[in-house]
Amino acid sequence: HEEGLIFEQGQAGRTGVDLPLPPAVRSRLGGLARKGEIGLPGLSEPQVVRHFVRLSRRNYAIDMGLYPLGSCTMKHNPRLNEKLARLPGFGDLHPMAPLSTTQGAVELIGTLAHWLKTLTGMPAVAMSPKAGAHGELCGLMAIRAAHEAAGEGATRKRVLVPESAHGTNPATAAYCGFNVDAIPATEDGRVDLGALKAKLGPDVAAIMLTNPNTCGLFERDIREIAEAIHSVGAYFYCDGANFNAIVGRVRPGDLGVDAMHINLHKTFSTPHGGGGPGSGPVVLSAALAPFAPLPWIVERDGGFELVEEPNERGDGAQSFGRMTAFHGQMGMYVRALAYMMSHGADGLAQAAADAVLAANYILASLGDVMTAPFEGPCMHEALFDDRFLKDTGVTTLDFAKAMIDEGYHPMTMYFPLVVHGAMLIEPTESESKESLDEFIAVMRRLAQAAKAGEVDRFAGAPFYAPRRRLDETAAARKPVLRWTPPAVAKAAE
Amino acid sequence: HEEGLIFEQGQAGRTGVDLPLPPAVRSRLGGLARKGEIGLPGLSEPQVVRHFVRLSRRNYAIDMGLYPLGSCTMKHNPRLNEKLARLPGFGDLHPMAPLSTTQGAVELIGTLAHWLKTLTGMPAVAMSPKAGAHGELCGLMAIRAAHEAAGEGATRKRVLVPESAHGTNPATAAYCGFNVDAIPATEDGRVDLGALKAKLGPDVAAIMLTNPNTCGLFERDIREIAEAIHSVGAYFYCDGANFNAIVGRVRPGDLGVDAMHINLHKTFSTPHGGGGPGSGPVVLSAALAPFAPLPWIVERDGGFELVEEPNERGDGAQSFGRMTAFHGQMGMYVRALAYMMSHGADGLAQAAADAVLAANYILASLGDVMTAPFEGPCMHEALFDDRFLKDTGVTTLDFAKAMIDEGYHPMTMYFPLVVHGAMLIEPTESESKESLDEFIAVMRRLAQAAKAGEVDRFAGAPFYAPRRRLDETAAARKPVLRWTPPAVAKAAE
Amino acid sequence: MRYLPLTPNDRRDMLAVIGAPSVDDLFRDVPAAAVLDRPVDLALHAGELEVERTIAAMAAKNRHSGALASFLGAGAYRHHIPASVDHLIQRSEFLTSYTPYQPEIAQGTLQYLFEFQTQVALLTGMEVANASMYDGSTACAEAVEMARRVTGRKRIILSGNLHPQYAEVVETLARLHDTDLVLNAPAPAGDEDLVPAIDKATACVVVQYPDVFGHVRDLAPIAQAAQAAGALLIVAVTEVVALGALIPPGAMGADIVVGEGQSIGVGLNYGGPYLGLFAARAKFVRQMPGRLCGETLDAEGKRGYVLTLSTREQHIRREKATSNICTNSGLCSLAFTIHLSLLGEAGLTRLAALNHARAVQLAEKLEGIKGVTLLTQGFFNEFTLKLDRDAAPVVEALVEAGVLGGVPGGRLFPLRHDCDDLLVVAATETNTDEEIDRFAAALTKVLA
Amino acid sequence: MRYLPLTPNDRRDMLAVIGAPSVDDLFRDVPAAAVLDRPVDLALHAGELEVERTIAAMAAKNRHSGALASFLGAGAYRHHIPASVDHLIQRSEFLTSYTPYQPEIAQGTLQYLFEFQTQVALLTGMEVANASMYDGSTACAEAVEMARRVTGRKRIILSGNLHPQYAEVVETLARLHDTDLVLNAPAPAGDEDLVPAIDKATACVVVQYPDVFGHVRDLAPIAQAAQAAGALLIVAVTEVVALGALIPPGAMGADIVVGEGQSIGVGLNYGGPYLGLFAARAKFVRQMPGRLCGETLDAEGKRGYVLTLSTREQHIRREKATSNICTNSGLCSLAFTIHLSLLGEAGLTRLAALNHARAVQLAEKLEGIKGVTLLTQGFFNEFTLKLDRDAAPVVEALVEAGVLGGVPGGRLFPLRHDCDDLLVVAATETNTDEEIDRFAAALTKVLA
Repeated sequence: HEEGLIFEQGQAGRTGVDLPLPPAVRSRLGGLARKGEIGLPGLSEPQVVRHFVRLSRRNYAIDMGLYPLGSCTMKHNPRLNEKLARLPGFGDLHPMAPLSTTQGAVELIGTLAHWLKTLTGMPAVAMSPKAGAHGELCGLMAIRAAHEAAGEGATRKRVLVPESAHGTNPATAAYCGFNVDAIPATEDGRVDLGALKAKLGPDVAAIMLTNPNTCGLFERDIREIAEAIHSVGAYFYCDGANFNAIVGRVRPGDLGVDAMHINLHKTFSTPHGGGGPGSGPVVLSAALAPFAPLPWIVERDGGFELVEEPNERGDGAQSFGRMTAFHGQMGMYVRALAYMMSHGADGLAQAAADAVLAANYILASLGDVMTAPFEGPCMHEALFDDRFLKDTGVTTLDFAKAMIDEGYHPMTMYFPLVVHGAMLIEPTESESKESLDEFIAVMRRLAQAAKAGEVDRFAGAPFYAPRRRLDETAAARKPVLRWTPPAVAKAAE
Repeated sequence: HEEGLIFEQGQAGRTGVDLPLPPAVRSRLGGLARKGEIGLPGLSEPQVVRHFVRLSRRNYAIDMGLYPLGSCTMKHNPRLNEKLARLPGFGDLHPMAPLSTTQGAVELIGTLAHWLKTLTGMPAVAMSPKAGAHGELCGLMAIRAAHEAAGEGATRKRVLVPESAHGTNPATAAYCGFNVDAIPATEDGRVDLGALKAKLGPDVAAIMLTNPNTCGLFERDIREIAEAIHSVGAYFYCDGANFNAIVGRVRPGDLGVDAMHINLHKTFSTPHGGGGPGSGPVVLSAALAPFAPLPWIVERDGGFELVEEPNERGDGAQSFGRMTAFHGQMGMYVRALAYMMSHGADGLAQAAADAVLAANYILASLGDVMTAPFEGPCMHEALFDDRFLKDTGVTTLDFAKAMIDEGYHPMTMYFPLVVHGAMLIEPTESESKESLDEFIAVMRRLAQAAKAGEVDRFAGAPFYAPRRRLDETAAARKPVLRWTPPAVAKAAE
Repeated sequence: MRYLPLTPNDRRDMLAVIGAPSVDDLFRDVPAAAVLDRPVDLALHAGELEVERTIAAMAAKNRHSGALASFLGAGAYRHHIPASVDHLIQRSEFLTSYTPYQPEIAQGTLQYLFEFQTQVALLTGMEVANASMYDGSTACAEAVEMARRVTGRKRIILSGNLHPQYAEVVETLARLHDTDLVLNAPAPAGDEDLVPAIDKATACVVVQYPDVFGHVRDLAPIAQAAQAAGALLIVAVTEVVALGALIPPGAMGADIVVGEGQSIGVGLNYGGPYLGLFAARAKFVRQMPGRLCGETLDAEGKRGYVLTLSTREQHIRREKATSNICTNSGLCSLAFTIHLSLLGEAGLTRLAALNHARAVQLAEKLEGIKGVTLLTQGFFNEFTLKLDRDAAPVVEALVEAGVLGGVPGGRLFPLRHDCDDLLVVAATETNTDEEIDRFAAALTKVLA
Repeated sequence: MRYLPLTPNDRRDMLAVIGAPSVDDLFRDVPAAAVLDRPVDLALHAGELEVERTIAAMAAKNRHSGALASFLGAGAYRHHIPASVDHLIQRSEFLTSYTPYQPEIAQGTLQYLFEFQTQVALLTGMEVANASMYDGSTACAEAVEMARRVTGRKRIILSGNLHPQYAEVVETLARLHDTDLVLNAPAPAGDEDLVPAIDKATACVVVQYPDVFGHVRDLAPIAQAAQAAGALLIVAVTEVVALGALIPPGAMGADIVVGEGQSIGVGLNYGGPYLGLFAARAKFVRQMPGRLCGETLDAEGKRGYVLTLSTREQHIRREKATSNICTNSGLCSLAFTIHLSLLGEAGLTRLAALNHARAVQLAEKLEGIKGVTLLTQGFFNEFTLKLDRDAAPVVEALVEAGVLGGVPGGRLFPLRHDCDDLLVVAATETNTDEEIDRFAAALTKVLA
């Protein structure tokens, strides 16, 4: 069965909801009543349910198997968190309801903020960013506001970003009006401290650094980097995408970080949902805290207050503004807090340890058949390059697609850019040893097959997926971004 | 990936729940504290979730596609019903809670009872039977009690059951201490009224008849049958498995029925759940009502009362007893009532009409490539026999298994027994015309392939299922009904 | 209407293919007088919002266990069920599938049934278990019928401390046959001796463990006496969590163990759907009621599962079947299997220890109250208090204080009055210190 | 701990394979002084029951919309969401999957994104739509940035009746660039004229439809003026259900339409997660922010879907990207797609008609109350009342009567005080006759 689009299943007059007839009233639509049809298809409830159940079965998911996407932290998503986020007290709460009726919500946001600050060793947190990239923007805007407040807004225009950074880092810096200056990596996959120092100057606004970095390595010189950055009056923005590796064991505040976003959908397991929603609160140093966006949570008299606008107490007076309507990702806050409380201080540290252990186990177990670009232990992700595929005719992409036929989602590939044909594997702490061993065995078999010259198995992969390889070039060349009724489409030809 | 048993994934000390340490108390287990291990495996939550998600993906389900199981009524299961059954006011309600705290539950049972009585045109209903077969037992026990009350318990030992009856009917009659006497069918698939009359006598306790019957046909002589049965002082038990065909359009009470169970999991769509739970309330005529099992719902003073034991008002004085602890399938009641209220009197009648229409559409559309044993329109299921497979080397079983490879669940086969190689197809009212057309096209192709001699395609089927055909004979010869630790299993050899 | 995909156009086109002038024509075999000419006298169709409002209003009239401090047991127990259980059983592939008669596309259901059977066998200490019955009470009645088949005898001895509604169900079914039913009087103090009644005519003895008053007792002497007489010992367990702390009935010689599985994964549900457990000695397997799932191989030699020994069942054997049960408690057995998989050995034993500890704490609080005597000395998570007055009004008074304080003896045994002053009280892991204190304070006040 | 599968034995065995003496050794690159030697000062791990108790206690402190009669809108609307929506989005395959970068095993996600894009384009009357943004306010700010890119101009004109928090978000981002931002004063009476301000330096005009006070206005004159000046018209829709009843912005000449999709499928959630809608003319597609899903063929010629035009996106284009957005509102867009599929043409138009009728009924009840003036004459499901006093304390007083009676102007525009006597009131299909009567009676009493 090939499942058509809902538009191809529709029939006029059919519907999947029953609504009462509207009471007869005098229409007051100001003369703007819609005239033509919208063009939406009519389906019954059984059809809609079956359509989406069938579609879902064409997806891979963490609930189905290991999801070794480096940097994405695909870990177990507890259903307790889903249940709690749906409590009417949160799910059915209006963002503009009188604050007297939303005290529990404010308490929850405040409690989560307390956990985030304590885990990072930072004095403040901006809760409202909607995702990691939004958090990056928040951090850089706070940095920009701080420089402006110091009268240096016009001169500090350069942001240092390592070559290996997530694409969001340079995109964010540019979006924020900064010039991006790339820092090269050393042979051992870390920021070149010498090169970094050589780039410092009074026009530097900040550095954006991921730690553990995107090679899966901890930046050993992190404190020297922070010191050097601070010595020229610039700020240290840390990309928190990899916080999962160190949560509960290392506090970014102790490393000299000024701002760091936390992907609640990575470290604290709010589900990725096929691409979102996420949540990206940003912890801030004392220097940056006054510039945080509104709304704010303030702990006062043993309780929590929500500050939506600058108030007479001075809260928010220096805030750089507002990043989103309302109060941020409440639904994600509930899930993240439930996750944190379930693990506790001890469990989060254990989770980080297990994540790092699992990655190193993979690195060690595959070291003889695949090639790792760097020496020494990794943090929570194991990085390989494509040297082991040299002269086999198999590319990193082919190798990744062949994993699909073995029942796995591919690893992150061609990232970080500093490693040729990179393959970045993040098993997370959610996998059992049995699961890791099964994965390792499959990867070994694939590596051996590639070396044995079984090119067809790779070049044509996947063979056993809902679709064979899709023509992405054709999709981009003449984009078809929506369904059009056949008659209209034909007429347009 | 081959998903092992949970026992093969366990490790000592691991658990998927976190429970606090019990407070230290003096044990008062009466010296019977467990000594050895139970032998349960230890799994973490991520493992358990993934295990059952993976298992689920090896099932077919109505949410995935048409489920043409005749007599089983696999129709759409609305999620609203699931949501309502889980309201804490029902889901978290204790059966022995003081009745002052469960008034809403009694009201719901009473409301459902009112709907059932109104739809069937019967004056009473016994709510507690747990499934259809349990309902049959309830009905026959009421009949037995009525005969006993009339002093004829010892003499009325014979129950007439048509050859085409569901297996539960003779099993129930036997379980209830009756002797089963089969009635033959006519050429046109109905009870032979003449043969029936010839079997009547003072020793007959009841007839058990399904209507529409298991050939998917309405018993035209139903009122004559009822009259004949009543004329010898026996009762008419109607198997309500096929009530879906007539609900809202025909009331069994108008046909002379004395007792009929209603499968809430068929006509009123409480989900089958892979084999249960069901619910089988039994509507009763005035003659049988006094003998119904407790507990009872009594409408009194505009409200509903729950009668758990014979009371001073005389409720339950002649009750034949109790069929189950507590009050029956509350969770199913909520779902069924939500289903009924959603459809309403108009929607239920339309559902029956659509179910019958869909079955006749299949019967008409496949009549030229498959063979139907009986003339004329069917009710909500279309019956075929295996004459069209004659000399093809393909059996009904092969044909059914080949449907799996086309993405369908097989139809009911080899039932009813009165038709050779029977194939009983019940599409229900939940299928769209597009879905029916797709199914019809597949069935046509299969019938043509069988006639074209493509035997291998059938004999080996299914090829594209989680498993090929399973060896049921071996399973029954030396039953392995549980997992045994490999060491123990080996020692036992 | 949202559930009906056919449009008026579809219906017209389909009738044309059929060659029928109208849908009414398809009902031509129905006697004309019996065809309704208008909808029955019930409400017309309604939207989700309206249906939800009506039914939620009924739910809101109930005072559910989570809204009060609940100490109710007597055959149904409130336990915390992990959120993942309810999530998983609602997967379309489990919730909306049929009985796994087509094993090639039902391995999901079949494999968990095999796991379920294994879990039940392990818990009860028995060799084999079936794929579920309706609930504990009907499983108990089926066990008695099975004992009758196995022994060919007609004497059935029921402990007086068997849950009285279980006893009623057994009695109701037993009346269908020529039966010699011996139902002992309740022994709230736990001093019942069943051994003397067992004789060569006895088919079975049915004992509850822990019993309805909460007592635990060593079953080995009864088992020995029964087996010496050629009778079977049937043990009924209404609180299956107890088997995480107690010696299993199988280890004490039970021949059949039945149980109510509701405590693990299923929830209270005002009494249903629940989950009947049924385990027995392997030698009786062909006499067992209900479905059985067995391991086998497919045509390619891969391990798989099928429903087996169906020659015991009604759809094959018709009037020769071992019971008439067809639909069972499939989805409840899945909930049980998932919850018990989450618990595992470590979790279940801790859960059981926690339940026992809570009950001990509660007993220690309550037994000191004036007017209260604790009758149960050895117990798991439930015990019986003798009050200085009728317990039913005490329970009603406790509700006012926010406490569901137990099941009065008069609710369990309404037709005899020697139990009216008894109160059967249970505690589980869901009860907090505060709730226990609240109960003790409220009971003190009510009895003062 | 329930979420961590590794056992102490596993950890030991894995370390042996790695050749490391301890897990701490794997952290050897971390400066020693920064490694914590004990857990941070937070609670230790806790079971489900404990976590649920704590968090449910917080939830219970809120008075949610279902517990009162709610007439709150102002950018977030309470609608009934069919139960199947929440069921379907929780399927593991949707909930726990990643962004569909591997299309062969993500066709489920990709196909619904394609359906979503089509739905959004149809609703807004635009040619193309993206695969979602964070919410309406950020989508609005992204639209302004896009207009700047498309036109190369720096003047941004914001209607004074744009939701003030949307305006704040636009302003906050605009400050990053050399911008000439014109923010009009609110016009609660709906008499704002934007045309005169549009000039050749204007990049875009941003108008809300219906606006924050509920007014609907013909956008065609503004569109014509903008396009004549080479500027873009951006239309923000905060109540997307309105598009079931009103002429779509695309039909009136909008260049970009952004919206908040929360009303369909998503729910209130105290403000998030929500769903940003973003639609535009096809000619701007390569300037659009966010993900796009496109149709293509696979190697066997079968139709399939992929993320496309990713050369606009940060993971490919880095500092040259059209925005920095990465994670978006995937699961919310699924909820929207499902709910709107259920509604369909017939359902959405009926739903919109029902909302409008409810609002008209409410307006007719309220406008007769002494001290109340209805400012909004043409509206969809929301309108503004001018009271004879400060609205905030009135709202607090209404809560006492069980009514969430609207959003006070002072909550929306806290820094100016000319809106303090305004009350923005919405009605939807969830409001009953009784609730409308309750509101009218309570407001009459409070204002008496």
